Amino acid sequence: MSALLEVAQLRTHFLTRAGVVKAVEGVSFTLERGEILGLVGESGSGKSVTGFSLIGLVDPPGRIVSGSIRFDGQELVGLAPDRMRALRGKRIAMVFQDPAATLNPVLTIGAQMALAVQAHGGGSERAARDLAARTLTRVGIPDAAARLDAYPHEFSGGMRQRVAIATALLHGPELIIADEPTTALDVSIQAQILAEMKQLAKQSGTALIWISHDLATVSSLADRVLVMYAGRIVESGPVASVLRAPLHPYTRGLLDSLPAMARPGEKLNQIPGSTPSLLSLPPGCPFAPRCPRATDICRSDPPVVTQPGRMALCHHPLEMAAA
Amino acid sequence: MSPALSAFWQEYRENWIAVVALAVVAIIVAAALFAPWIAPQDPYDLANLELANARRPPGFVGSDGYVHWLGTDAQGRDLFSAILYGLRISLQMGIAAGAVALTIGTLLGVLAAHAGGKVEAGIMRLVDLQLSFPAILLALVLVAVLGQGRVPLIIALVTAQYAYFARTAYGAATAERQKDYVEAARATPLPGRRVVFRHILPNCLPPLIVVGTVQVANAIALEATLSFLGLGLPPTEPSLGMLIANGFQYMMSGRTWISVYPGIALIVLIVAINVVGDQLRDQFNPRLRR
Amino acid sequence: MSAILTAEHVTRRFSPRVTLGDRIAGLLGAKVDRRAVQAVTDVSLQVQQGETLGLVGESGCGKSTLGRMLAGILPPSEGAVRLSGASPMRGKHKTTTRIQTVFQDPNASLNPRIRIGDTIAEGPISHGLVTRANAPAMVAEWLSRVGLDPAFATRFPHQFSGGQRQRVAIARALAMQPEVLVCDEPVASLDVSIQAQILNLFLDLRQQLGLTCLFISHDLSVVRHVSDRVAVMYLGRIVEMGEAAKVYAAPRHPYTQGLLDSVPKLMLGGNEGLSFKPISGELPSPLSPPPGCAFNPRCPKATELCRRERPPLTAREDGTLVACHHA
Amino acid sequence: MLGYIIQRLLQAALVMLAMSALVFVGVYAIGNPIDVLISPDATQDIREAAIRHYGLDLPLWQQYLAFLGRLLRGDLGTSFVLNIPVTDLVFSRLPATLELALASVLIGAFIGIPLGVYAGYRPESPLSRGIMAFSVLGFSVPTFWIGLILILTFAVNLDWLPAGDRGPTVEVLGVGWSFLTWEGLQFLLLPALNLSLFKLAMMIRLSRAGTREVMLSDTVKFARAAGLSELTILRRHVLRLISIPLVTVFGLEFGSTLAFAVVTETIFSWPGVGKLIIDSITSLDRPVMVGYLVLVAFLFVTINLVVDLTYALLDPRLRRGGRAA
Repeated sequence: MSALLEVAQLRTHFLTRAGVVKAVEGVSFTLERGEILGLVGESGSGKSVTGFSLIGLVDPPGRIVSGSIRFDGQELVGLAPDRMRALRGKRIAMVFQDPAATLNPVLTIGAQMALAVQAHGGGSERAARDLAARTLTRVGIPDAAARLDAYPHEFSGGMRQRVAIATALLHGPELIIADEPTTALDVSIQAQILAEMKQLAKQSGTALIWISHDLATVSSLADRVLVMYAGRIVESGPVASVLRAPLHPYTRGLLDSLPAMARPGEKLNQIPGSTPSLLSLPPGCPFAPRCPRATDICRSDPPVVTQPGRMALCHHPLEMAAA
Repeated sequence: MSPALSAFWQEYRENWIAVVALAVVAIIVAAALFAPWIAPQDPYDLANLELANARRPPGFVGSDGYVHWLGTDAQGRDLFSAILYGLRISLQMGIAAGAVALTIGTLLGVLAAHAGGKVEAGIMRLVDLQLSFPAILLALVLVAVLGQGRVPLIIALVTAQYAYFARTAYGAATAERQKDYVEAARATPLPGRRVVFRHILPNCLPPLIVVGTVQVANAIALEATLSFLGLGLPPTEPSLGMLIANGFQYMMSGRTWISVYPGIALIVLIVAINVVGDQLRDQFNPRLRR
Repeated sequence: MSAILTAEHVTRRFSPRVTLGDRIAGLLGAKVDRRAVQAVTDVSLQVQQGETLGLVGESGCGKSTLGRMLAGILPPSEGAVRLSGASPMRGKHKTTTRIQTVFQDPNASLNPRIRIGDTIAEGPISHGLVTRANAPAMVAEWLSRVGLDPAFATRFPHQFSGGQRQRVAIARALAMQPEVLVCDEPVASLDVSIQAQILNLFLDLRQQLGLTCLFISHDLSVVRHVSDRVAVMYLGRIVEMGEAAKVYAAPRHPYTQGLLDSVPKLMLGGNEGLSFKPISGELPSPLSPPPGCAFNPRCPKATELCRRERPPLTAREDGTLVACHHA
Repeated sequence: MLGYIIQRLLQAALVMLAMSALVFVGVYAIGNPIDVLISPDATQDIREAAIRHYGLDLPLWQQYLAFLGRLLRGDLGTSFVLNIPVTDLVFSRLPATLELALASVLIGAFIGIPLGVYAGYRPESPLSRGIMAFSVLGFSVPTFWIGLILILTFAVNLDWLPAGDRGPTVEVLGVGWSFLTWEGLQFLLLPALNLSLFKLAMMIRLSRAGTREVMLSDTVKFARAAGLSELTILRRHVLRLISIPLVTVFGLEFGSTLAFAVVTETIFSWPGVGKLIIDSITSLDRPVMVGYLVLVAFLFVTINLVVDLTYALLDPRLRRGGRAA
């Protein structure tokens, strides 16, 4: 059987007043059924835009300019809007960052979930509410049937995110894209949601793309990790080996920036400089200006993928043996 | 031009309708400003008027050799001249009333936002009450009580409009007040006056400019309406509204130009100002920026 | 060492406005919600000269409110804050310049219409710390000390990246020559790589200037990295306070334990298990905190005593203060 | 919620008291109150009798209390010109205005909201630009001018509809209504259209702005991610979200329409209260002016109260929170 998702040379650009923002520039990866993939990067790395590209919800003025997204063998780039809609929520679902903003404040939880149920095939209002209540119970909301008539503001942040997750789970999708779903939550609630998501994904065999800026979160959840920088995937591989022995200097720098990796009070091994503007990327490797290993070739020629299997987009990858 | 301003102008230029509107406003303001030199006739000088020339259609050549391109009104005034002078009055009234209302309203709004407590509650209750009360009614009653003339009219227009500015300034100032940089200024600590005038007030200006533009247009329309109802300026200084009102009775008999041309001038002016205001509103709205 | 900044039984309430209508409705027998939110309850602490005290807790625990009271921005409802023995405020207004604050979001804490040089200079000029003529030199010095090009003084905030803006905000606070610096989540809105730069800058400047600091953050590892002592807050109270190394190595309060366990760790050896252990349940509403120990509904060790009696914050043999019946 | 209702009622009463005091001071204390109460051509004897009768020789605060007392009994004096009690006069004219205002607000809402939602949904389409151009016109062009053009076009040139007056009415509940007959409707159409254009423009702009903002929100994005069709998103999510501010605007606009009817009624000779107030101003019929003011103030305070309470009822965040201030 082929992979569930095959993304090849995806490019998503935003035509803004200031110029073309190349938010996603040549992203390729595959995702197996039931696999959990971590998509890690700092703000502006293109990780969220990648997620929205997959589900066909890039806001104008952004659009997919080229590349291919094959979902279960079907090409999604250029798919007719109504066929794309039929996939969304049914086979590919998405959970967003801020649960306070995603739920409609003036509709009850039950009404919103019923709309999501009925979006894919009729069914009675009654059946829709039953399904909603059952799914809410699955994500750990007690007394779900009674809470269908509550409004979002009557829930806590963690509970609202559970409602959003339940909405995504309604039709038993094959793929869930989760865009920083725990960033807006407290640590103790984040831990609850992470544990539940991991369990739900394993139980139902749903593939999960977990977009996050937090390496630690991804490391305890994902099977494989993709590290993004300036719209490109700079490194990918099984999560444990990437974190134990990163090939790309950026991944190394990211790990060294974590206070948890250093002795308290000691200076952190910081990456100098800041993320380049996506409007005017340097020729060659976009990380070169901040990279301790950069040489002339990095500044002139774009790097190519090295080390198949464990992939890194770098002229001078770190030695695997260094670990 | 500062870089911020030139970037603003760059964006403004992209909407050609707004550019045309701005040009129209500029031309009308210039025409009104130089009316005494442009207008073929001084419409206020009753000695110039001859009844023989009254209600003549556009293109009529008057007894004194004028070509009345837009015709004449019931008193024999050259309509083109009357419109230029009428625009002058309309603009004077609109801008004067707008400026006074802007000043009073902004001060009240910012004061309410800054003082808080009872002062805030008192001012904003009054403003809200007035906002719910239609401007035209208020102006009608004030003109009825105060009598006709420029000053009563401006008082009426200001009373009818200051509340919009106060509400806008208050809204903007309370939003600013909650922003971190105001808290940072207070935490330094900087003196209260400096916080208000250097940090809060300048950041309230964009919405006030938008409301200001729209309110000048509204003041002009309101003045015209009051004049149309016979409650505006005295008939010796006909504003656009009064010219239209005077022509109304001749409309049924087919002499439409007496009302229609002043009306077109009025509408072009108001529409142009509103289009400019709309564009400014869009450009100032951070939620629609990309 | 001596305490430079102290809080004595500080409490802060935010009361709802009860209108006349509410009162009449109350007389008619309707239920009127007059419960005040008690953001901070009876907190006492001391910040010693030269140390960094970390204040850590989840959102809504009152750490920011406590920080704002200690910084002299918000007056306490009860109790007193003293900076070297004197209150930093008169009435509702801050009077001292000796304590300065760095805020969370540098995009919001810098006025977008003011050049950053003027932002840095306006406080010192208005308090006579520098003359108008000498201000540019002072601005240039501070910009270079926080790692920015002095020529940037004439730029506006939007011309900077988030990390650079936070550097400006730090320069603004330090240009006031404070003895105490309150940092309210200074790196929460920054990316990891930028966060490391700002933390390094903070460590450098703290050492160079001999600053006393209160460092507020929800991020346990960040607090651990910069703090000498740490105070853990839950629902408006301090539940555990002591030397950072001891609290992190051997947390005594079940909440501290649970919080530390909740944080996902970097898993370098595969992830078959979970690298974290969630605390069960949710934060209770601060409008109606549970009786007894506020943590009892979520606590694995809770007993009848915990539901009945609130444990006081008491010192243990190694000097750590803990508010728990069973620790 | 009960507390909020009581609070708003108290405020409404306070506002009415303040309005009555203002009217009292403005008309009775500054002007010569006897001018308001007695026709100028009354004899000296009648004047003096009236002064005693109305207690104008008493201290000011007692006069105010007496004025309040008369107000509460519904006694607003008698029109000089028509010699009818002001209360009767105003109430006989009110239905015509109410009918006109309601018709125009309904036209504004039922045409304006769909157009505005469309313009907000597809802000770049040519039709949307057309709708917005129309709304700028409707917003800018003064009501009286539109009235003139309507008369010129439909009454004078095309001769399709009557140019003025109210035409025949049908008595229901003791009040005459136009909209019940075809002929009556014809008389109602032009003035209602005239009065509605401003509302229409306003409704278009408000619903467009609301829609645009909501369409960019995560709520809509999340609904799309769940596979909802665009029509469902518009109907169930967007409309519901923008309806709360729209309902309140609808209420407030109904109030201001009553006032703006002044212009339309003058142009179309529509026999409502607006026409009445203009006539009373030009004929210096002060009791009518005073009575009208007090009544309109009362109407406005009531409308505002209803709007505020509706708002609190519609928004679940306010409804169940119990605190709506």
